[in-house]
Order: sequence, then C-alpha cells, then structure tokens
Amino acid sequence: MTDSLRTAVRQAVDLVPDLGTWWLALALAPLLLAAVTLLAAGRWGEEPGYRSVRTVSVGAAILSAVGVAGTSLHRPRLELPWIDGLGVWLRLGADGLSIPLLLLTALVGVVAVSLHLHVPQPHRPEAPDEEGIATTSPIPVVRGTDVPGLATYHACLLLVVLGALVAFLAGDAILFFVGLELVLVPMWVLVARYGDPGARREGAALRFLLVTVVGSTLMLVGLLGVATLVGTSDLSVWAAQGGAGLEPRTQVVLAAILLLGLGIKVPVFPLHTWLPWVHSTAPTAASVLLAAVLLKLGTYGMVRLVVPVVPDGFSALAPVLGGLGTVGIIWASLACLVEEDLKRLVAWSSVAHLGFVVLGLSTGTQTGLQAALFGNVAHGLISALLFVVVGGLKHRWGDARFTVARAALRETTPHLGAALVLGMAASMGLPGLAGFWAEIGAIYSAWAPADDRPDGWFRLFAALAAVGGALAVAYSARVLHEVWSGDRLEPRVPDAVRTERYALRTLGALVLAVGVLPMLLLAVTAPVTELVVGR
Amino acid sequence: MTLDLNLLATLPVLVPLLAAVVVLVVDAAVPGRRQPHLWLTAAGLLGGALAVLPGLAQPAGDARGAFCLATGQCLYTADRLTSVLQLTALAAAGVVLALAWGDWGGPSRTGRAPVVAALVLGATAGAAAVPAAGDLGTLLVALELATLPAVGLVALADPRWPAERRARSTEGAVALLMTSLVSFGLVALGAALWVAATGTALLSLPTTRDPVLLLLASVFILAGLGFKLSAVPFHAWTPVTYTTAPLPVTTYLATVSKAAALGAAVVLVRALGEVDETALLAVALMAALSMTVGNLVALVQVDTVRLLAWSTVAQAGWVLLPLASLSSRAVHAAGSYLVVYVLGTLLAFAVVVAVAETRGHDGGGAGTSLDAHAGLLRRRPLLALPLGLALLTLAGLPPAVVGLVAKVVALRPVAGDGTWWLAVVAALNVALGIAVYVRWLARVLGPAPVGAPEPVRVGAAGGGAAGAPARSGAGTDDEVRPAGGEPQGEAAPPHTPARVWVVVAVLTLLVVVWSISPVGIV
Amino acid sequence: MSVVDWPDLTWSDLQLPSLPALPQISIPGLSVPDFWGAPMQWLVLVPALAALAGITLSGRSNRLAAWIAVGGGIVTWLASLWQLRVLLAVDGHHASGSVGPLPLGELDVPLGLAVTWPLALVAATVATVALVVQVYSRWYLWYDPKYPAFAATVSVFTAAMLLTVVADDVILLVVGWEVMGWCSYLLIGHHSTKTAARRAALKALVVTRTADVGFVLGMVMLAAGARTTSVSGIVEHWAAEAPTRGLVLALVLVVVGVAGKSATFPFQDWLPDAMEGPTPASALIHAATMVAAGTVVLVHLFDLLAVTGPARVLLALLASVTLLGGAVMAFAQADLKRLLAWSTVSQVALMLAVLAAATPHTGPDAAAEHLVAHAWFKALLFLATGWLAVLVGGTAMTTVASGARRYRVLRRRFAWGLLALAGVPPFVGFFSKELILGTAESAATGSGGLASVVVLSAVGASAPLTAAYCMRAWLVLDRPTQIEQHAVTYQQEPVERIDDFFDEPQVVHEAEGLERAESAISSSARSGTTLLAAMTLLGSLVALLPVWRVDVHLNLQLLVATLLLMVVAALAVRLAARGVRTRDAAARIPARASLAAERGLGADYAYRLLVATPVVALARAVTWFDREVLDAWVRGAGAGSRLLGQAGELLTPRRATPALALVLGGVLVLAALGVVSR
Amino acid sequence: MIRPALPYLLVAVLAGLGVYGILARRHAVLVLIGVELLLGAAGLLLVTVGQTTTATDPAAATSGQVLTLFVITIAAAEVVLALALILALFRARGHVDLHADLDPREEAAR
Repeated sequence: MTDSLRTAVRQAVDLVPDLGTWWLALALAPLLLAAVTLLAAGRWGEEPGYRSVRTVSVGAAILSAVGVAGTSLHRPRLELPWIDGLGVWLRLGADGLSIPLLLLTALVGVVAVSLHLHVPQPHRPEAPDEEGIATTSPIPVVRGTDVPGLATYHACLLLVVLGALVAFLAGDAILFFVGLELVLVPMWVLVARYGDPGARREGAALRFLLVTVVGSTLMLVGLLGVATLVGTSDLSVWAAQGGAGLEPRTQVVLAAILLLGLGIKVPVFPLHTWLPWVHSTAPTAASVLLAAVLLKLGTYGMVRLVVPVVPDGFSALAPVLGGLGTVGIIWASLACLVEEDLKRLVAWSSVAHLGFVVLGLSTGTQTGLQAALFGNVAHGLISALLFVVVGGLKHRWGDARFTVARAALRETTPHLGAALVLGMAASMGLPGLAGFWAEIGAIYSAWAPADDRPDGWFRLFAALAAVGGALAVAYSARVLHEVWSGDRLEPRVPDAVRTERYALRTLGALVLAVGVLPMLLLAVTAPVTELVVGR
Repeated sequence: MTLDLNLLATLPVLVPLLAAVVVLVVDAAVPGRRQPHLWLTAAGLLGGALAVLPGLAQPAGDARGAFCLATGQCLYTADRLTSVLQLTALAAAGVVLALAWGDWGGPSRTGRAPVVAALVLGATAGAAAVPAAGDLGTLLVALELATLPAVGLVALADPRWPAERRARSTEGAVALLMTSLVSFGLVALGAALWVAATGTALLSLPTTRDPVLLLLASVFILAGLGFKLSAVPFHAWTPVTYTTAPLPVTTYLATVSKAAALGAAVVLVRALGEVDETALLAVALMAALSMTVGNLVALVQVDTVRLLAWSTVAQAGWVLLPLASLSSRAVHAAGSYLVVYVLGTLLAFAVVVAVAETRGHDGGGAGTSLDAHAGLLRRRPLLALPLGLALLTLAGLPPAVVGLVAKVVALRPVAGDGTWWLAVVAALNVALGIAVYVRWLARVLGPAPVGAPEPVRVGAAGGGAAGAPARSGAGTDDEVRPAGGEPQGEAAPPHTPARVWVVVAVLTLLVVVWSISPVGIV
Repeated sequence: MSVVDWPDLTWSDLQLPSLPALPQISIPGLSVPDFWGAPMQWLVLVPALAALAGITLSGRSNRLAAWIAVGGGIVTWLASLWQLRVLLAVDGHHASGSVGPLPLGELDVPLGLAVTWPLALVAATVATVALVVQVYSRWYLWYDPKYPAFAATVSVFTAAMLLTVVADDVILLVVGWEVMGWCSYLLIGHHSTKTAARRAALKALVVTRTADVGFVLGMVMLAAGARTTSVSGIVEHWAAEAPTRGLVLALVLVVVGVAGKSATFPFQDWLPDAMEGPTPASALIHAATMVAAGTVVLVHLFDLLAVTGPARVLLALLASVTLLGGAVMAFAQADLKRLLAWSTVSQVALMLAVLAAATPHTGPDAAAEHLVAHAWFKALLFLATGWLAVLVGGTAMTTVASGARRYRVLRRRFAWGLLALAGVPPFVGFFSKELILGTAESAATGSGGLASVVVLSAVGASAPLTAAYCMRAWLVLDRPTQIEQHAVTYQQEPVERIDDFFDEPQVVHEAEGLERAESAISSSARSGTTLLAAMTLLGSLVALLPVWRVDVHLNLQLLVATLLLMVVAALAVRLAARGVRTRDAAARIPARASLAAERGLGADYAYRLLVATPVVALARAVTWFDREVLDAWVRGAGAGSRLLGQAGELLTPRRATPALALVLGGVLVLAALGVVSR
Repeated sequence: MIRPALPYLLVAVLAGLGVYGILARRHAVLVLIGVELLLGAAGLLLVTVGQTTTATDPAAATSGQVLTLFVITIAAAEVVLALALILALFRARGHVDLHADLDPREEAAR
C-alpha cells in the first residue's frame, strides 16, 4: 500500500515544473511587492477598503507559499555576489534543515495574514460586577472592518514573513542575520501600533525590539568572529569545516556568544522574561507569527550556526544549555499553573516547549537533534493554533483573563472550544499529536546523550523534563477546566468566523498529521542531522 | 632636497580653496551680491568632487601622491579610502549648502554671503586635506583649516534672529573654539613628542623610536582628534555647539568635520596600528565610552538636535570601533561606517531642517523639539518616511539595510580580532542606540499630540482636513484636532523649498539603493 | 495429613480438548497484497479512522455518528476475530509493522506490532466490549448533543487500548497509554456542565499523568539501555545479563506508572471519582481498557519483571494493599456505581498481584485471563447499573434497592455478574481466580519468593471480602417489594418493543416491571448486555481454551477452602443484613466510618496537601521570582539606562572650563593607561 | 651627546602653566593665554628636539624647526579668530566669563 502511494506521490510531484531559482523569486517577491504596495497605498490618498487590502495580502502570502513549496520540492540554489567588501553572497537555498521551517513559515504566514484585525478597543477597567458579567455587553465584531491603518498592518505582517523566509533560506551567515533583523521593525510596529492598548503596548514593543536586538547583535559578534577565523561567511563551508582549525578555547568563546545571542531569541531561561509580556500585548496575528516563526529562528540558528560550526565549543557548553532548557521547562510550566492571562499562559508554555527543543539540541545525538527539529515545527503548529484561538477569545472577551466567569466554550462556541482542546492536548504532549515526538525524543536523548556529555546531569535533566511533561498536563487541564468546560452560557460571544475556522482546521489537521505520521518530517531532516552529528 | 609637486593629485583640496579665493575676489570687485557666491561655492565643491573621481577609480593599494620627497614618501597621499573620505566631505558640504541656501542667501547688511561661502569652502578644503596628510605639518595645517572656519560658521548666525539667540550661537562658537584650541595645543605637543620619539615629522614610522614617547605622542594626537570626532571624554562642546549653531552649520559639524576627523584618525592609526597595541587600547576605550555615554544621554533628550548631537557622540564611538583592532580592514571599515553615518545624519538633518522651517524658524526651540515630530507620518509622510529611513540607518535596522551592513562592517574587525569585551559592549550599544532612534521614530509614527497646531499638509496627503469642521472621532487614534478651531495665526503657510526636497529625495534614493545593493562598502 | 485424598490436578487437566486444527484454511492475510495488511493493523486503524470520521463528518447528527461509531466497532470486532484465526494458523506469534520505522538516529524505532495468544484474546475481548459499549451508549446518550464527540472518543479509546495490546514497541505502548489517559479525561468529563464531573476528569488526568512520569522514564530507560524501542529487542537485551540497577530502577518506575493508571494504591482515588462519567464510559474504562492497560503492559514486559526482585516486591505490596483495601472500601460504599468502582480497584490489583507473584515458570497468563474475565462481568455490571439508573433515577444504594426485583429483566444480569465477580463456579470469574490462586501458590512454593507469598495471602484473604460485597449488593438489589406482588397481575397486554436500533426510546418515568424495563432500552443495547451476560458464563470456556500456556498445579484444598470462606462471608453478610430495612449489610458500619469510606478515606485531601498545594505554592514563588528578580534585571536595565542618561546629562560640563578639564583629564587617563598597560 | 635638560624643564613648566591657566582662569583672554603657553611649550619642544636629533638623522633634521613655524602660524590664526569671538561674546553678553553657563539646556529641556 505504501509503495503504491509513494509512487503516486512521486508522479504527482513530477508534474510540478522545475522553475529553478524562479521558485525563490516566487517565494519572496510577492511578499515584498505586496508589502511595498500596501505601505504606499496606506500612505497616500484614500485608504483602500479592507477587502482589497486583504485580497492583496492574502494573495501575496499564498503565492509566496506556493513559491516556498516549489522551493522545497526542487531545492534551487541562488548565488549572487552581494556585499563585495565583506565577501557576503546572496546565497539562498533550502535543505532538509530549513524546509520544514520554510513550509511552516509560509503556512503560518497565510494564516496570520488571513486573520481579521480587530479594532483595538480602548481599555476600560471593568467595575466588579456582583451579578457576574453584564449580559448586555455588546457582542464583539469578529469579521473584517475598515480599521485605520489596515494596509500598514498587513504590510508589516508580510514583511515579517519575508524576513523569516530570508533567514531560513539564507546560505550565508550575514544574510541570515539580515533576515533576522528584517522582522524586527515590522514586528515592533505591529505590537506598538496594533497591540492591546491596555497593556502599555509601546513599552512591550520596545522591549521586544531591544531584547531581541541585543540577542541578534551578540549573535552577529559571534558570527563575525567565526567568519573571520574561517575566512568566509558561507554556511556550507562552515558546516563542512566543522570547527577544524579553531582552537577549543576560541570555540567555547564563540559558542558562548552565539548561544547567548540566540538564547535570547529562543528564549532560553533565564532570558525569557520578555516573551510573555510581548505576547499578551501583540495582536493575534503577530502573536501567531512571533510564536510560530520568530522563536524558531533562534533554535534554527543554534542548529545551523552553532552545533556544526563550533562543535567543541558547543559540547563544552551543552550541559549548561541543556540545564537551562530543563529549568525553563519546569519554570514555565509552574508559571502556567498560576497564570491568569490566557495569552501569557500560552506564551509561557512556549518557553516550556522550546526548553524541550533546547534540551534535545544539547544532547549532541542525532536522536536529540531530530527531536529538536521536530519539536520546532510541532511547536510552530501548536502555538499558531493556540494563539489563533486565544487571540480570538481575547478579542471576544475584551481581555484574556480566564479566571473570571466566562461562558464555557464547549457550550457556546464549540469550534473555538474544540480547537482549544486540540491545542492544549497537543501542548501537553499527547501522543498522536505533534508535540509528543519532540517531548519523548528529548527525554530519551537526554537520558542517552552523546559520549562526551556528562551522563549524570543529562539523566537528571531527562527526569526533570518528564516531570515538566506532567506539569504541562496539569496546566493544560487547568485551562480546559476553567475555559472549555463549565455551565455558564453568559456572556455570549460569537463562535469562530470562517477564516478562523479554516485556519484552525488547517493547523489542527497538520498537528494531527504530523503527530500520527512523524516520519513526514523526520525523513526530511534525517540526512542533515546525520551530517551535523556525524561531522 | 627635491620635492615632487604633483598638484593634479591635490585638486580636491585646491579647487575649493581656489573657489574661496575667487569668492573673496568677486566680493571685493562686486560687493553686495549674494547668490553668485553661493553658486561659486557650489561650483567649487562640485569641482573638488569631480577631482576626487580619479582617486576613486584607482585600484586598491595604489595612491596618488603629491609633494613627494626623494625618499618616495609623500606629504600628500590619496588612496582610495582617502578619496572616499574626501568625496564624502565634499558631497556633504554640498548638501549643507543646499540646506542653508535660503539662510545664507538671505539679505544681510553685513555682507554675510561671501564670508560664509569662503568659510565653507575653506573648511571643506581642510576636511579634504586631512585624510591625505602624509606628515605632521600637513596634518596640523589641514586640521586647523578644517576647524577654524567652522568656528566662524557657528558664530555667524542669521542676522534676522533675535539678539538673544545670536548671543547663544556666539557662546556655542566660543565653546567650540576653546575646546579646539586646547585640542590643538595637545596635538601640537603630541607632534613635538612624535618628532622627539621618531626623529621625523613624517607619519611613517622609522625603525628606531622611543616607545614611551611615541605612546605619549599618539595619545596626545588622539585626544586632539577625539575632540573633532566628539568622542568621550572630548565631547563636551558637542551638545552646546550643535544646539546653538544654525541648523545647517550643525549639519556641517556633524558630517564634514567628522569626515575630516576620521581621516586624521585613519592617518594616525595607519601609522601606528601595526605596532602599537597600547594606543589601540586607548582607541578602544574611547570607542566604548563614546558609544555608551552618547547613547545613554541621547536616550533622555527631548530635542531632536540635542538628540542628534549625542547620537553623534555615540556614532563617533562606532567610527572608532574598528580602529581598535589590528585588522588590516579596520581603517576601511571605519571609512565605510563613516560614509553611512554621514548619509544617515545628512538625511535626518535635512528633515529636521524642513520640519523646523515649517514650524516657523525662530532659530531653535519648538521647531526642533521631539514633539514637533509627533505624528509626522500622518501629517507629512513625504518627510516622515525619509526620516524613518535615516533613523533606521543610524540605528542599523532593516529596511535600511545599509545601516545594518555598516554595523556589521564596524563590528567585524573587532569580533575577528577576538576583543570580546569590546564586541559585547558594542552589541549592547546597538540595542541602546536602537532605543534612542526608535524613541524618535515612535513619535514620528505615533499620534500627534492633542492640541498641537495643525500644520498645512503638503504633498498629496489629502489636505482638506485642516479647515474642515471637526471630524468625528471615528476610532482613529491618530486624530489631529484643530486647536480650538482657531487658525492659530500661521499666516504664511510653511513651505518646504524645492532644494530641500531634492536633497531629501537624493539622499533617500541613495539609502534605498545602497540598502538593496551595498556596493563599495569596505 | 489430609483426610481426603485430593486428586492431583494440573490446570491443563481442566482445559478443553485441543481445538480441531485448522491448518487447512489458507489464511489470506499472509499472501494477499500488502494492502490488506495485518489484522492487528486494522485493529488499531479502524477505530481511529472511525473516530476521525465521526468527528469530521457527523456534524450535529447523532444518527450518523452512531452509524460510524458502531460500524467502526463492528469492523474492529471482525478484525479481532480475523486476528484470532491468523494466530491459529501461524502458531501463536504474529508480527507486523505500523507507521515506522522512524529515522531517529542512534535509536532504533521500528514501531512494530506483534500479537501472541493471550493478548489476542484480550484484544478480542476489548473489541467486543467496546462494540457493546458503543451500541449501549447510542441508547444511553440519545438526546445528548455531545454524543458524536463521545462516540468518537470511545473509538479512540478502543484504538489506544488495542494499540497497547498489540504493540511490540515501547513507544507505541506509551502512545496507547497516554491516549487512553486523555480519552478517559474526555469521557469522565463528558457531562462538562457538572462541576463534579469536571473535577473528576481533571483529577483522573492529573493523577494518572503524574504517575506516568515514572512510566515514561522507565520506558525511556529500557529503550536507552537496549538502543531500541522494540519490546522484543528490549527483553532480549536486558534478559541477556543479570538484573542491573538500571533495570531495577526502570521497572520500578514502570510499576509506578502502572499503579497510577490501574488505580493502585496510592493513586487509587481517581477511579471512584470517575464514576461521574456516563455509565458506558465507566464500563469501558473499568472493564476493558484503561485500568487493564497496566496489566497488558506488564504482560509485555513480564520476562523482565519476573527477574527483577525489587520491582516485583513493590508491585506485590502495592497490589496487595489495594486488593484488600479496595474490597473493604467497596463494601462500605453507599452507591452502587462507587461500589463497582472500588471493586474494579480491587480486581485490577488482583491482576497486578498475580503478575507480581508469577515466576518465569508459571508465566503471566493468569493475569491476562483475569483481565478477560473481569472485562466480561464488569462491563455487564456497569451496563446493567446504567440501565437500572435510567429506570430508577439514580445509583445510590437506597435508590436501587429492590431494583432487580422490580425490573426482572435485570435480575439475571445482575445475578450473573455478581456471581462472576465473586468467583463462583461455573462463572468465568471462578476460573480466572482459581488460576490466580494456583499461580500464586505454585510460585510461593516455588521460586517466587517474598512477592509470591504476600500475594498468595492477599488473594486468599480477598476472596471472602469480594464475596461479602457481592452478597451485600445482591441483597440490596434483590430486596422484595410490596409492589412486586402487584407486578404479577400487572400489564399483560403486548408491550411496544423498540426494534430499530435507531429509533427514539421512550422516556420511562415510572416504569415498573419487566416489560416497561425492556421498553426503556433499545433492543440493540439490550442484546449487548445479553451478550455480556452470556459471556460471563461462556467465557469460562474461553478460559479453558488450551491457548493459555500455563503450567500450574491446581491445589484443590486451597480451592475448596476458598469457596468455603466465600460462603461463610456471604452468610455473614446475609445475617448482618437481616433486620435492616434496605437489606443493606453496610448499614451496620458506624456512620463515621462509612462516610469516610465514601470519601475515599481522605485520599483526595492527602493529594492536595502533599502534592497540589506545595506545587502551587512553588509556582507562585516561581512567578514572583520571575517577576521581581529575573524581570527586574530587564526592567532595571531600561530604567537604569534612563537614569544613567539623566545623570550623564547632568554631569556633562555646561561651562567651558570643566569641559576643558575633561579634555585634559581624558588625556591624562589615556596616557596613564598606556604607560601602565605597556 | 648631552641631554638638554634645561629646555625640557622649561617645556614642562610652560605646559604646566598653560594647563593651569586653562583650568583656573575664567576670563576668556586669560584662558587664551594659557593655550598660547601650551603652544609655546610645543614649539619649544619641537625646536629642542630638532636640535638634538640633528646629528642622528640629517634628513629629518629640519622637521622640528619647520613644524615650529607651522605651529606659530596656526596659533596666530587661532588667536585672531579667538579674539574676534571673544569680542562678539562681550558685545552680546557684556562679559567674557567662561564660567557662565554655555548650555541653554534648561530652555530646551523645558
């Protein structure tokens, strides 16, 4: 059965024409063009209506997704000289490491762009209401309307996706860095201008910007150090050299700087404090992109820029990194147990999940690496799903606190409820859903780390990570207990609108598919991880 | 002793100087004219810039020398980097001229135009000469040629200004002058020590030398240059002078003078760099201090010019940063960074000038405050977008990729060298710097302050709103309400002259093109 | 010493003559194209697909959902039968693949499936019970708008249990294990508008998942040692060497996990609370799936367990305590469903106990057989209870009193179920329990050691206790009523039977008597219970099939002694019940004790005090620390740079002289630095 | 070769006096004189160095003297400008006190 299926798939794939580097152009150009068009359109003359804005941006995102799919299929490589003086080339191309993340980015990009922007309501502190929630509170609008600045909003979203795609496609360290930086300003605008007005959005946006800039600049310092020592910033050369010719001490320093920088972006405990606040402030689509794509840049960077490049340095620091990842798991899960804001809770859970990813990475085994890469994509899908739900809920409720009395989702908004259940189940690492393989893989690989890792410590990490898994169940169940189930029917809020439903279904189906058929992803990443670990 | 004059190579310096002479002659012949002097200035700057071009075209490693000794050492050497710095200085001076055209060309009883024109030409010629200096004498003369006319420019405020304001600009000039005098004293002492240490006034090190004396000499000279770069701790004049000088002159100080100072630093570091790590430590310390102090103080400023002044201090640190390493790329990196910095600063100043002019040019205060920029994007998108690009260039953030590349270039020698502490300080300062510029940018993108006078919209931005009855609030957080329905007495609608638009457009185009394809960096 | 010369029997003497060999039937599954795969693949795939289809296709239609769920159940059941036939043909061991192998680097993850005789029977039992439950729940939740979700969850539950049964890979074991835990959460909390149900669901999930930390770690350790996740590979690897500390630790951890899922002490308290779920869900959880999964997993790993002393002792102690404690608690419950729940606690502990007691010589089959037997009668009892609850409006002992008299159609079902539970011949429970006794005894006298002895005594002691609470339940259910006399003369006209499985049942408020009881239930659900009732008897034959490869001496002395004890216990209960209005022997228990028993002896309080409260306190501490210490650095950096900026602004010289001083000072510092560092 | 200690000592004294003048005086002209002292020290140093290095390096022998001329010329130019500015300051403010605040920060930061 599987063989015939495989043949059929291969034949279908053969039908797709090989456009060479035009695939890359298709992946990137629509985003750029649409973003520029929208920026210009939003600036002069009559602001375009929401329909045309949405059409343009969703169309661009879909086109780009097609381009990304073609790129993943044919894996074209583009090499153009770019900055002569630095020896930086415009090297774009996809490999097994980046393809899953590219596809994730393209998909999440489409989802994020198609979500409706909700008019940020002026924050009004609710008077304590003895009769519970006033039933006369207006039912929020959840469909698209003419929001001021909608065109700019969409342009920013597209730019974020563009930057992430560039970073994932980059075959040059400096280009990767440029992609990383490219997302910052649009993200800042998204949070500062379209964020939750009640949460000091400017402060949150600024903090996001500054903290991540510190991270990426530290990373840049490390990159430049490596580039100078290796003599090029070509990532394939870096990986091929595998740290040969770099002294161990230098490697340790470089790895420390790189990991510190990337650790802020991931974020790794104790550098995580910026994340919950930003998430609780950002508009839904920005949260989705932030969690599903931007955090991945950090872990991807670790796999791409640290593990194969300065292997000795990495293995020297791996116990620390693994330990921090583990502490992050426990820490964030505990925080989730008492967190009262739903969006912050999901953000915290991201910290925990990325803790698993980091733990897997730090083990230095192929199993760990595979689990980490899997966890990257899995977390992307899960967090995107959860943020779509939670963002929608926040808009409907007026804020994201879930400890006050709300209508039970299961009774009033079954679609959102089902998506929340799916997301929470995946988030707790339920087998059959995407999160499981990353979790079990990380725990396993921590129990059986590479030979040069301290066994005892890593086994402790494995045990703690397993405890973290149990805590994840506790907080997920808590959320479901408070939000999903219950007997309240008031205040009524509308269920998921069409775009939300499509988005949730797509993400949910992928969460399930990846969970049931993990080798869809593992097979893609396996050759690369073998190279990375095997050196 | 034979001296091989090769005056052709010195044309970038000579042409502006000749133009200055011509200006003075013309003024003597035909007094009272204003515009011709400015045109002459423009021609002189343009001629200088054209004369640089052959220097740019020469292959790396070659140099055009003039006044060469029999030993082959030249007192004037212009290689490609030097030419780039010269071109930067000349072009920046041209931009400043365009910005100041209305000011300098305005009617004046004292015949200000020719004086100013001659000063600009002289200072620019000095700035062009500094990077090419091959010996201490040339360096000293060129430095002072670049500095003293600039002091004059600061002092020669617009006669239309109120007396108090002019008095302040005189104070600013005094501050600048006093610091420059002391610095010159130090440089002169340093030069003397240099001669004592090496036995020669040439800026190429002989093999026999006294290391301690050489170190002292280099520190003294560095201090003098630090003053011109406004590096900490020689920066104290910067905020005073920047805020009191006329805006175009401030622009001049922030760009042309910086090019000159960097040229001198490059000359010095080239002479010292390969051998003397201790001097490099001094450079590193200055760089780190400048960045940190500049950014920190810039963070709390409420006036755009003061903010730019402190940002200049911080950027001086960035310019010095690559020089703190032994890498052969260092001087080129510093040069590249300087070019990008000048570009960004020019653009920012151009917009600040334009905004200040529309706010009624009373010579400072309200027109340049950060509040004047609030909501600029809604009011004047054609100014706000270039300003945004300029700020992002200075901050080093995409979409102004060129700024980012500049940061990369500046960091690279340090990171490659393994001077980690400095690299980490620099990395932290990237964030600090971004905080500085983003604070401004947020005002530009954000809502206009309620009650602010509604300026007339320019460009195509549907300008019918100003006189219309109060619009409904309709959920726009960026609503600018006409203050009290009163026309606010802005009888003369602020008008941004075409030359400013041209300058803004050209600079913006440069930023954009360089962002897409950063050719010629390093 | 004995007066009577008991014949010396072995278990094989009791077994049926071997089945006529069926080798002439060519099994298509082995030669036909790959598409048909192996039946064990379908066992897992079909219910999973049914669940997916039920969720996605049925929309709001309960009818369509029921078709899908029941259809899936039927196909699954057929697959389980097909599996049996294949197994017959291939001599007892059949392996296959699933979605693997996974490219996980150093770790070999084949994700294989395999099935052997006892487990194939378990699978068949699970499939049957699941089918009956599906049919039954269609009736039970007729009006429930959430029925499609319920049916789909039951399907997933079935798939997960079947996966656990046929898995030959520890990862798959974990998969099935965790999915079951999640499904139990959904099922228990099905009535999510009820606070108690929500709480019970939460508790079930959190308690079992906490114990699963041990399970997962144990499995990971096993796999890490063997560098493979294949169960056969693991057993081969670890059995090759003497038991190491690693193996002991791994198995102890696995035992902890099993204890959680099987509601063994100290994790027992979630199960009685889980009675808040709909009755079909309880039947499924208690009879065939969730709680039995621990037994299945330990059967998979039996070869390792049997050689690991500490893990066996731990299991034996936990199971014995639970076995006796559960039986005692069952006796004291004032609610029929909770009584059954505690009896499940006790019975599952019995399975685990015999696993602890068994030696490689005796094998684990007694546990598997009791699992099968228990599935039949416990499902029957639960479904009958649910039926009765619909008729009388509750499951409290006072409410269900006389139930079996008033609704005579239930009488036989309750009677057979309770008899089987008590282990009375010739019901299925008798055989499995005797097998357990025999296993324990031969292990205790053989090489079983401390664990076997503990288990033997506990099993012996549990028999009368079980009999006692069965008797108590029966006495209450079978209490004669005044109305009963009327029932004879009541209702002679033909009643309207519901023949169509998909017709709406009548709501019976005041149903009295046989016919009304029948008319309250759909005929398919009713025949499901009939099938289960039949199996409590016919299951004995299954228990006597020669596929149970056990070599156990039956000690007839022991057997008779046990039976005698049971009779004595039953009589004692009968005596105690005399004079009580409800005929409830538990009424003799002091009120405080019975109240405490109903509350699970404060286990819930203990959980909260020992686990939940400290964890939450820790969480609060963590968030405080995060906010006030970790984040303070970041905030402080912001505020600090602002302050420093202000300070810098203030310190910047505003006069010419200090500015010049700064210049000169700077030179001095730089020069000094140069000289010093040279 | 004898070490010309006296000139060096004089250089040090001149430089010290210059620094003192710069730091301690508030009258602009006096500060200017301090700067001139500093420059004088530099010139003296140059001359001295030029004298002492004559023997060793004839090619660069004249450097010191030539540089001295440069310094003197530049200093003269500076003085002209400085005096002009000081005059302007006096006209504008009525004093030439360098201890007065130069920085109009309060108004700007208002």
